[in-house]
Amino acid sequence: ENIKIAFIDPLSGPFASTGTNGLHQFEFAADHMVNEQGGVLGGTEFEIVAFDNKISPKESLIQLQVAIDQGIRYIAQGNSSGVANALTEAIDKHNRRNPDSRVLFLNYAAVDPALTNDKCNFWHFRFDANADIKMDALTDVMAADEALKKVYIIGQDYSFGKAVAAAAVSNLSTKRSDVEIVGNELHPIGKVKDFTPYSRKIIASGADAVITGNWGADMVGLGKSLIESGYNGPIYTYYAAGSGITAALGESAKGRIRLIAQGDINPIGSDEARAAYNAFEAKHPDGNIDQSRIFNVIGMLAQAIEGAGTADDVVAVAKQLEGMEYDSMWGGKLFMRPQDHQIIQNMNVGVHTDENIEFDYDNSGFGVLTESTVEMASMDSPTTCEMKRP
Amino acid sequence: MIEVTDMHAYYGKSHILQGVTLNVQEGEIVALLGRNGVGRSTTCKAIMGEVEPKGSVKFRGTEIAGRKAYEIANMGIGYVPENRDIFPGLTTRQNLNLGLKPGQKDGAGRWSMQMMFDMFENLDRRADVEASVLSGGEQQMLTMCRTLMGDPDFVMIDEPTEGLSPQMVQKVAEVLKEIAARGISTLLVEQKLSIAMDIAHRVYVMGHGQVVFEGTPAELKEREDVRKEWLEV
Amino acid sequence: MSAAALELRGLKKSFGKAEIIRGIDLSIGKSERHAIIGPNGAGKSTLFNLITARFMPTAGTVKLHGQDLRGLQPYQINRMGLSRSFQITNIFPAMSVFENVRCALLWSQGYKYSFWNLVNNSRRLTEGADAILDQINLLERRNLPAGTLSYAEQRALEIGITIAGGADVIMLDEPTAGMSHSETDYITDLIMKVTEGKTLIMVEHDMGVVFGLADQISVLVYGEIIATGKPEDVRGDPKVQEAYLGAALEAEH
Amino acid sequence: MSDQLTTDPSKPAQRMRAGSMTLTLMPWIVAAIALILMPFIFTSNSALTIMNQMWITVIFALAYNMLLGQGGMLSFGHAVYAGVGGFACMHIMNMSDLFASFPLPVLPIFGGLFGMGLAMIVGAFSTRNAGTVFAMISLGVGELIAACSVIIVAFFGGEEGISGDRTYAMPFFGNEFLQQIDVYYLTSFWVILAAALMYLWSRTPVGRMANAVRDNPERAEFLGYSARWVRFYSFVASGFFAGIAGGLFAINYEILTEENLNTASSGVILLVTFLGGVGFFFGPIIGAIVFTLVQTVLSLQTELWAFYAGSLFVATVMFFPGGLAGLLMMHVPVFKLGNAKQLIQPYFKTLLPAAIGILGVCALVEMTFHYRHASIGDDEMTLFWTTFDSHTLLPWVIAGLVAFVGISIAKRNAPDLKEAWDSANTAGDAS
Amino acid sequence: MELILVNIIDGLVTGLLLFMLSAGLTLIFSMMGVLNFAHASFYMLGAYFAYQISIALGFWMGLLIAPIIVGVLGAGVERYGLRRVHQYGHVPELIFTFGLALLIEELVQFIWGKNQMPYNVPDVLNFTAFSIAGNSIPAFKIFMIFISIAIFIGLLYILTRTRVGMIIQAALSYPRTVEALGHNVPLIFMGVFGVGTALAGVAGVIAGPVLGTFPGMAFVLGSIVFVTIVIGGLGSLWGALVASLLIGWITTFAKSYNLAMSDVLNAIGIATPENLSEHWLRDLWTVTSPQIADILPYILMVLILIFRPAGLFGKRHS
Ligand SMILES: Nc1ncnc2c1ncn2[C@@H]1O[C@H](COP(=O)(O)OP(=O)(O)OP(=O)(O)O)[C@@H](O)[C@H]1O
Ligand SMILES: Nc1ncnc2c1ncn2[C@@H]1O[C@H](COP(=O)(O)OP(=O)(O)OP(=O)(O)O)[C@@H](O)[C@H]1O
Ligand SMILES: CC(C)C[C@H](N)C(=O)O
Ligand SMILES: [Mg+2]
Ligand SMILES: [Mg+2]
Repeated sequence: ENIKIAFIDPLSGPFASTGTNGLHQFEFAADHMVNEQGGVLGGTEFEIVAFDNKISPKESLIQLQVAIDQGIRYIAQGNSSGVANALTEAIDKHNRRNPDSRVLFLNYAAVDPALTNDKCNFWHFRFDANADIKMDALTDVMAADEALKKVYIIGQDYSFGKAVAAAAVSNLSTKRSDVEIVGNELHPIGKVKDFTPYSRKIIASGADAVITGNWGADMVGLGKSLIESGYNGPIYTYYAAGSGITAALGESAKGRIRLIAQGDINPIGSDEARAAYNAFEAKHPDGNIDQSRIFNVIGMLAQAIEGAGTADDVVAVAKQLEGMEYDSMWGGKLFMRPQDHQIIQNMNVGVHTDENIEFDYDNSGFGVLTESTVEMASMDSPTTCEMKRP
Repeated sequence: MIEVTDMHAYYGKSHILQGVTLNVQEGEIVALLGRNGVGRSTTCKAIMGEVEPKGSVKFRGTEIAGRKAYEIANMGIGYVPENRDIFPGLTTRQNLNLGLKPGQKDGAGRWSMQMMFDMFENLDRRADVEASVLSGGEQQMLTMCRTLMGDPDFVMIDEPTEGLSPQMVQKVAEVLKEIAARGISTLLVEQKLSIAMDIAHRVYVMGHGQVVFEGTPAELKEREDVRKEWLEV
Repeated sequence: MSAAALELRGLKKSFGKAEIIRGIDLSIGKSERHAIIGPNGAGKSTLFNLITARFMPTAGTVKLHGQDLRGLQPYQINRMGLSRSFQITNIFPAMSVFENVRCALLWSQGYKYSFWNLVNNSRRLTEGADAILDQINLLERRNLPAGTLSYAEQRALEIGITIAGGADVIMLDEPTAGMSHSETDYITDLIMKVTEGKTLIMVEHDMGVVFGLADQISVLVYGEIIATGKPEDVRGDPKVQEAYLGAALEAEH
Repeated sequence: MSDQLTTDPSKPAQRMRAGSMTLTLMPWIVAAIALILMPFIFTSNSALTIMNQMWITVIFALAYNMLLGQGGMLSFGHAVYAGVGGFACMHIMNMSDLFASFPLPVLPIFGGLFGMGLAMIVGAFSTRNAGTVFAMISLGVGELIAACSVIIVAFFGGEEGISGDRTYAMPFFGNEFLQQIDVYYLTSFWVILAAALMYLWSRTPVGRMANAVRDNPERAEFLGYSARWVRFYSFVASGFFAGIAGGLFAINYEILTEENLNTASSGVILLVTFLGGVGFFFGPIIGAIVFTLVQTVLSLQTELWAFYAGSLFVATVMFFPGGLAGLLMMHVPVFKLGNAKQLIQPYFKTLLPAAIGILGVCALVEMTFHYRHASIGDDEMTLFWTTFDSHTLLPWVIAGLVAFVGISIAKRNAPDLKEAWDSANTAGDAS
Repeated sequence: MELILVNIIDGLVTGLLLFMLSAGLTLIFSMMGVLNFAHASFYMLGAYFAYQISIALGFWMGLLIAPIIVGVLGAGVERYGLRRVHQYGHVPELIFTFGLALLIEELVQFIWGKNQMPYNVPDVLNFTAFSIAGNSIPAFKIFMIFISIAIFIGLLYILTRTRVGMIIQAALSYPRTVEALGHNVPLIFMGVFGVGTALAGVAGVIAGPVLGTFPGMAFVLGSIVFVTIVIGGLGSLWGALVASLLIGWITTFAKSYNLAMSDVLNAIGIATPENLSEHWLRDLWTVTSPQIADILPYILMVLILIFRPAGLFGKRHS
């Protein structure tokens, strides 16, 4: 019997592209890192079971229930903190009400800080740096730019976008109180047809830099329109890579887009990682590894299951994950902080360029080149999490 | 001109026409009589192709059963429906204009818009108002004129005098004669016996979805039994 | 003169520049059967529409049982006991013939907008509707959708709906148009019967019906009433002869 | 333009059959027993969740059909009434004192009241007209309220929505509704109650007049009824039942989000209702069941579920304009004539090959999809419990053959079916 | 001040793009009564086809050929789908187009996948036409303006100089009668639907490079095109134009200026309540114009429908 991981993310609808790309990375990582290495617990393989939640909280809850019924004990999800908030709460309730069929929530991308603060629970593990950690690292780079005078913050109107904006404001005010925030606004997620008016406003405000957490179509739209409208400063982003975004921005954004992420792609973190990436490319010529943390999820889960000696007792597995230290093939050490189940790792700031790129995105020749690294970012950052353990 | 042989027609499962046979000759006015609901209107619709006919309908020797309504119309058959079907949103003039066949110019045929206005002074007065607000009688006139605009060689007119004032009824009778005078054949469905008997060359009486009597008005006058049984007069 | 059932004073109606009703004064007494005749386009239906608030008058007043109808909606007027039929058939085509009539009974039987009564449970409704259907000879067609009736049957249903509510002022716009002679006779009798003791206002081009039914006749020509009176008087009036009846009268009788 | 978008009752798709609904208790008792027995057949929690979802959709779709089928009003924003009802219930759940003072099964009533309240406000101006004007106002108001959900965070909770915990209600005979099965029976109780009430509503004077106003608002006015008020009452009642559905949603999922309000949800309920058939009271029930199955069960099987759903809708409107209910009801005369037996064999001979052929086509579609989009080296695919290599010829030949043969047999036998159908519909020749 | 000028141009571009879509829709909706929910899907097809053609034959051939293909597809949809459904009434038609929209989106994903296509502005037009205070106006936008105006003039000619409009309007109420007068109604319906969808195709070809060519592009446009033609008044080409521009400008300006509700309320003399964060209306006080920019057209539509149900330029209504 395989160890099944339910992948609950959008596979249809407007956000399908991000979800599908994530699924491919999960499937590949499970095969490459576990199954082809002989499995865990002496031969048990990982199996990724895909569930399409159409990015709807309601659908996610139905799929969660279905997954649990199929005997699945591990739930992976990442697209949209909105869904993650619904899932973590549902899982908490489910585990309380049904001690016999408890599940773990492996959050690989939903980075709303609340998930590891006020809304934290024992079942939720986040394998991505949260919005605060990322912003901390990003603003370190920005603060170093002497010429920076005016910053414009723009983001999607939901928990994640709000978290990014709040973090940007607080970080900038402590690190560079001389920098003026000339704009701070949210736009509806996934609904803006044309970003031109926003770009005009940004240009008119005289901003030297733009900060945005936008992802998916919202990132492409904003990026393209800013550049087309004549903005020529840097854009500091969270998710401006892969899933067609790199190709769409292309030459025009060269050296202008800066991106905060974990894991080293260019230059690659290790030969092991290079081999993995090449194998992935061979399998998905049109795909990218733009969420290398997915490999960390698989690797750490495998390690935890081995450690617990069982995959069925999720409490035991969770106990293993808590405080786990893990060497990532993408470079650096990972540490799952036990207080809040937030992973701590090196954060990289990279630039969108076509120089020195070994692994490009979207076959466009462009990719993200690491420019600076913050080691074990926010290791000691505070958390309001009051973890209740079973 | 038109030759209908053993025509059947259905609405869903109900068998309305059960073998109608009739013909209209060149330049003839033929009246189709019968009680309410025997299927006179359905006969017209079936000839026109609005209701699917089974059997044979020949127009000038060509089989037209099964053709599309607009093809039949373009062959020279006109139909004035009983429930008027005025096009709302269009003016009287535009309604008349739509009577013209594709590509046909006003005045090119036997009739012109001006003649219509001359004939029915009511329409002239209301030429440019939205036709759906016309009075009942005016709508009746308009429907007839609209069909004539297309210059048909054979027209089927379903109850043209319904809702018309006595004076207008006379007027319509004259128009019908005028139509015949211009060499157009007419199949007239009419409730007012007096008129039908007056202007028709021949009459058919329908009952139970079939033709039950055929003859001249004079012959019908003599057949008390037919009138009793099928016309209830 | 007893209080009139319906009283029109200085009624006018224009559509844009066209003045269709040009000042009508008319009073129709209780239990009177009053026919309005006139050439096509004279404004008869418009007059009906003014009375029943389908149109707003440009000027003048309409009084029903002495009460001014200004500003009232059609449904309010109906509730005051006035019911009308339409020249161009106006029924509920998708509902069964029976339901058409039953709907016409609902308000008059006091059901209003209630949602605590079930219509099927009321014998009075069912029997009432069936009685009407019987009168208009449509009992056999009871369960057919009204839209599939033949033209004349729909006309009959139109009358059935109008008389169903038992209004005391009934207005019929060309009730017999499109009917054969025998049906016309039948409907004439029916109208005679159901309007017993009620006020009837009727537009009709069939002179047989008009003279058979009416106590009073008004002749409307170009928006004005040129004559009102007893049938005999109107028939003899040369003005009427010229404007409307013409030779037709002779042909008819 | 006002009369363009009412359901046109003279068209077969919309005809609400007069007299086709008799006041017998039988169907209700059967339904209730079925509801009680279901969990014994489908025991898993996910089945319960799906069934809960179904019953909620059933109530919502029936409420929607009070407008569309019975009242001829096409709404593009009906989700907001369910949604607002649900949000209100969510807030009540979070008011611990109030919530602890009554048992959970009562909660949907509050949802209904809030849905109704909103419907009264909106209905005050939107029911003046039917047709396009009504439809477009409903669209505008729907968009407006959906947009408010991210703006008025205090009530709608922004993009994340509002969540709560149903177990804090006063225990209901000791039950705290911890398990899905408890919620299932609560929902089942409500679905029967709400459906019965809505059914009865359609038999009341206002319910009947709603039909009349749909057919011919003007004539209804001349019968003493104000078309506007009749529409208003239907609208408000529909809002009430939609709110009940929203309340049940709140209980079942314990979360409400923008998604409960947006136009996509409003569109879905329109599709669901139509799929089932607007002309029959029970139409929306079938629609809700079928659609929920497609959406949750089929989407587990294939990524292309939306493609099949779209095909289902298109095929339904093209070939069965009366919806699935219309399709069923077509057979009533056959049964009445006692000729149903005559149909079994022709059906078997035509529909079975047709179904197999369609499955063959689906297989081809799936294989094409797999061939195009599966990652390189990932040639294996599993379809109908068989695993094979999509890059070899054999499976294509098999699927193609199945599709071709199935459909040609069906085509060949179709005339026989038609004949049998006609004869089964003709009285008297049952030998 | 300069920003105003820039916004006027941007709004014009947005509005005219909307117009290209609503022109086709108003043609179909007002003439055939079909609330074509798949209209935006044809727009999407236009963009995808143009992208595919532009790879092989360049942008200009795409501009020429893609709308024709879309139009032919549209005509096919009318011929083999809608025509059948038409007899059942308007709501089934609407459901049909709903289903169609779903199918087209799935089909597009089936063929082209889920990612955004690299469909870009052609090189000849890929330059900055001029700049206003640091804001560049791309030449492509100027090109869009010209195309839309050309379409407007062409349509106006067809509608006012031919009988097609009249025939279709008549056929809406009594198709049988119109046919009995000798008009080939089915052919005309098919033609109108084809032309309407082809127009949507043109809009797609032109908007694709600017707004992105991805499977959700139809959904994003959603119902705004309906709002446009309803505000303008059904059947009025002028109305569609005016409403499109109005919406283009309103949304552009609302997004470009951060006007807060509190400013507005303060300006009309309502003071901001103390401790706003506690206030139950706090969300209303903090609303800003970009937040509500996209729902302004809906608000406008509801208001117009309440007070003038026929729309701005609509001809008739009781
Ligand atoms: N669309 C329809 N569906 C079903 N039955 C219909 C339909 N149209 C007409 N019928 C039926 O067909 C029969 C014949 O109708 P038709 O209209 O031909 O009668 P008619 O002789 O013209 O009578 P009338 O004097 O009333 O116009 C009637 O019994 C009518 O009920
Ligand atoms: N809404 C309107 N707008 C403009 N003109 C109208 C309107 N309604 C009616 N008319 C015109 O007013 C005149 C009177 O119409 P009305 O329907 O009252 O005539 P009528 O006396 O009932 O005639 P008939 O005997 O033919 O039914 C007609 O010429 C008609 O065209
Ligand atoms: C997949 C990610 C882009 C999701 C996003 N970080 C969120 O928290 O919502
Ligand atoms: Mg007839
Ligand atoms: Mg009249």
